[in-house]
Amino acid sequence: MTPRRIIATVTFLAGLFYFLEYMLPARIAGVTVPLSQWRVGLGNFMAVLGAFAIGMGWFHLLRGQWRNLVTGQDRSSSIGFFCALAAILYFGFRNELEGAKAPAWVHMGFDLTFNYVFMPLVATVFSLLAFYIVSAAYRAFRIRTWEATLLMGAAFIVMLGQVPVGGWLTAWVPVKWLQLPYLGAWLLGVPNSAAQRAIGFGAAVGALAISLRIWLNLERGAFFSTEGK
Amino acid sequence: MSPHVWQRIEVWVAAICTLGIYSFLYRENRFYRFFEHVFMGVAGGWGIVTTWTQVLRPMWWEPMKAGFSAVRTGHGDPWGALWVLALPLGSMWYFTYSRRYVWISRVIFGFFMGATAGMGFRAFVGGQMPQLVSSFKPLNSPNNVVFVVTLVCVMLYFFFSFERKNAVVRHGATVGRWLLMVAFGAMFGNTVMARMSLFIERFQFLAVQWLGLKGG
Amino acid sequence: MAHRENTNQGFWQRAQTIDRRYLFVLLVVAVALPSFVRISIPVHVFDDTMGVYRSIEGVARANTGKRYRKMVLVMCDWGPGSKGENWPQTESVIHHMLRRGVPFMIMGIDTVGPTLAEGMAERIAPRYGRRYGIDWVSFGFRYFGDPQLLSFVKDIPGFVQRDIHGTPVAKLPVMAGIHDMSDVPLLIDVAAGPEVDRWIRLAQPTYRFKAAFGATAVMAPAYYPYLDSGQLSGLLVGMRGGAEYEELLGAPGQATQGMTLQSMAHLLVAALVILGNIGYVVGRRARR
Amino acid sequence: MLLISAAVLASITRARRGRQLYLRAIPGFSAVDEAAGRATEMGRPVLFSVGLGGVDSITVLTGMTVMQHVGRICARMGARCIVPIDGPSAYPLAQEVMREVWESEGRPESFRADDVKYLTGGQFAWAMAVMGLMTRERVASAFYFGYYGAESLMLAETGYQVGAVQVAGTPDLYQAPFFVVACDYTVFGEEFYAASAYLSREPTMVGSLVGQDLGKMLLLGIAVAGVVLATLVHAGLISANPLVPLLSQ
Repeated sequence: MTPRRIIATVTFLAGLFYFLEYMLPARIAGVTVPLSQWRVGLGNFMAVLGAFAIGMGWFHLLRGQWRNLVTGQDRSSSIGFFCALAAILYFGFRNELEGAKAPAWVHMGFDLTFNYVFMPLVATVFSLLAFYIVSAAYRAFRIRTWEATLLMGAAFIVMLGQVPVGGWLTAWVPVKWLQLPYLGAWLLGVPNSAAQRAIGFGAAVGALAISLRIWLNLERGAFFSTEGK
Repeated sequence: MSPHVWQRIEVWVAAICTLGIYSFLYRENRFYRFFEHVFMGVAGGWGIVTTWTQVLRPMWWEPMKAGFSAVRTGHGDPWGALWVLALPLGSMWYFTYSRRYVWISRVIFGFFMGATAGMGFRAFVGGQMPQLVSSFKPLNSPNNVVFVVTLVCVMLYFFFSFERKNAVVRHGATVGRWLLMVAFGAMFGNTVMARMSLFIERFQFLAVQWLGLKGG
Repeated sequence: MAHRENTNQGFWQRAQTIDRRYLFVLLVVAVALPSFVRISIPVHVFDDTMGVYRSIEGVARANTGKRYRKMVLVMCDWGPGSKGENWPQTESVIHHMLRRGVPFMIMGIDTVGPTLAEGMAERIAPRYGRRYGIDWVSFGFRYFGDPQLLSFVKDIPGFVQRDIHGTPVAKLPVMAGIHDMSDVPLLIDVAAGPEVDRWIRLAQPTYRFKAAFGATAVMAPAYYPYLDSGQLSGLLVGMRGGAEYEELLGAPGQATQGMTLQSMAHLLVAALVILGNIGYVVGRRARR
Repeated sequence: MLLISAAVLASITRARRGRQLYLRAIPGFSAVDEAAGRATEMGRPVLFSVGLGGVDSITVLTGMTVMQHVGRICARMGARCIVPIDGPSAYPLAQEVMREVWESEGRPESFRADDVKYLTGGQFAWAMAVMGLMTRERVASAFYFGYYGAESLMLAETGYQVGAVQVAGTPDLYQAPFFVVACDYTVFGEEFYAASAYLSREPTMVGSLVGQDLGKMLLLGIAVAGVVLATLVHAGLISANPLVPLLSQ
């Protein structure tokens, strides 16, 4: 068998399991179909195999950082990288594996690196979006074209409708559904919901087609054309 | 060191990290770059820790160890020892670095993609059928009319393979694009709140926990 | 006069191109303002939030007088990144269930969410005389791909085996009578991502449980169709959902306070967009 | 589902037999070449990101098809193309693809292997590193083709800040609004998959796209029929009885 065949066969069999597991009834002519019972084991097996992939890329990352450290180009950053990595590995493993048995300073170290370095960094980077969304809205929401105007109008209504101040601003409007919170909820609930659903149908059909192409080894492209060289 | 002092140090460290990232809003600088790399270090390291403690150890290492001890002592379930096979299989990923044996890594990629594809069928039926059925709305209210019109027009926009000769199709698709813009606007407006709440959380941290101001 | 008009246009021109850094400073000011000036605006409770509330009430009613109480599954699939939104949501639903004596289990695909949720329950439980293991249980972080999900719904005790403290399921009174997902009439997924999708797609058609979703405001719009089709019976939208739930419980907290700051920030964005557009219109007229 | 699958397979077979199938133009897609060319004039690099995910993710693979196309233009014009990778497993493949591109353009000597960078997996750590990279390298154009989470706007705003022309493509609709607002050209939803079919003209992909259209037509037809029936039932013109089992399924 050529490598290409092997790959195609493995792909097909993996897909076939889940396909049959879904399509076949639990019992055929009095015989129990065991596929569903194997599902748990296979799930664990895949989780383990997936976890083995973690080492990929690390080699390149470490090599790059090491080079910076040695050549002195941007050395302080690389020092930061290695210190942070070492700290989280040391404290993380000891804290997770030893649990309550670990000495107090390990817990303190873990608390610092996890709750007071990692968490704030994640939260802060994410929160940069608050600033970017302001500048993006300010810059892009202009009544330049009809499409831009529609986009802006909808965004404006929903944005104000979501906060108490929107309700407060338009509480005087006699027709209830013209008040901002209701209008905003309507935009989200009716046109947005319908558009999402339409997109969802398209994307689902697309996903189905891709599943089919992969399963039956019809796919071509960057990954597949270089197969088995 | 008293817990209180340590707590203060921790809050200070967190505050410096926070401000380090925010300095990027002014412009790219060394301070930011430092925290950028610290972040890469902790995030990557934590990924390694959780992979071992949450996945590999409980699902692979422990059953395998139990299996081997069962083989040795004759007590328990020896089948766990078979997990040792996961090691050569898992190492197949790494053949992707060899230009000659790259196909070996493709086998495992294929396995994962095949499984994902197989699950795709279940997902399609389970996810889309209720959506389709609930689209059967009687045209008895303005909301339902808008809903159905939007659904049809947006779907028309996403047809790629035939020329839009028919006026209904052509205009329908154009209206579809407009309606998409409305939907995008609604999503954007909706997101403003989410993003602000992230910043507000950070702000409350800096103001209350770090500087000790009383929140409003 | 002519001179005056020129400066006017200069102003509007500039209003179109404010440096982003000034915008950032304005945002900080807007958010900081309510810390110094007292502003309060009433919270309006929307139907999507009510749906979650009603679902929990429904479980409470169905459990009355039963020997084996059915449970609610609370998936805490969120981490530090969406804490501002997901924390108040989780806290509110847990508060509600503890108050009404609805048993629940905590689990999550993130390490952080379940840990924090457990802390919330520990804190609130004594107020209503509820106890761990009898009224609620936590299974902590679990790796949850599609295959794992499918095995969980089929055999809950078999999948979880032990709680976070290492106690076997058989020794947890709250788990008595819980076999598979049909013993769990309600799933509440509080998440930063689209995890609830998988429950709806893969498990709901078979086990017919109700599903409620504590979503970030970003994810929420995509889920209105599910609300409409009944696949979701309730939706908490970001911090607003949390604030409304706090209102329903009569226990204003972090989210209610946060919403005031939100209002200020939103007003700022609105003002900036209007300013930019006036500048744009004036500029276009001048060019003609 | 089986009908849709059949339609897709039939169209693929048809396309592979050499039938020329029609594909409509995707607005703004010609901008790809233009944006890639711009970098050369300015003497600054191009950034191409395939988004989050490893090589088992279909969007990454689709993104790489577009990357091949952009890389080719860069190689031809002598511009650098920086590829920041998030998923470890996508890294070797990306490098392989780019090396091949430079080789096939006859300029293997100017290929810089280091321009395909692995930056730690983990959404925000990755996003932050890409933002830093974009500002330090002052990229002239930026392409985002793949699956993105919340970092979409971070990348796009940073790109705007350094004055890059930006083209985005994402199948995921949660992020489309931000790309639409902040980028110069955006393709979204199914257009993303269509885009790679459009560029590659690979019969399988084109055929599949035609099949998908048939599938969607089927769904649309069912939806419209359902609406008509529901309206008639509502108006009391027909009895709902025969429909009840259908609707409750």
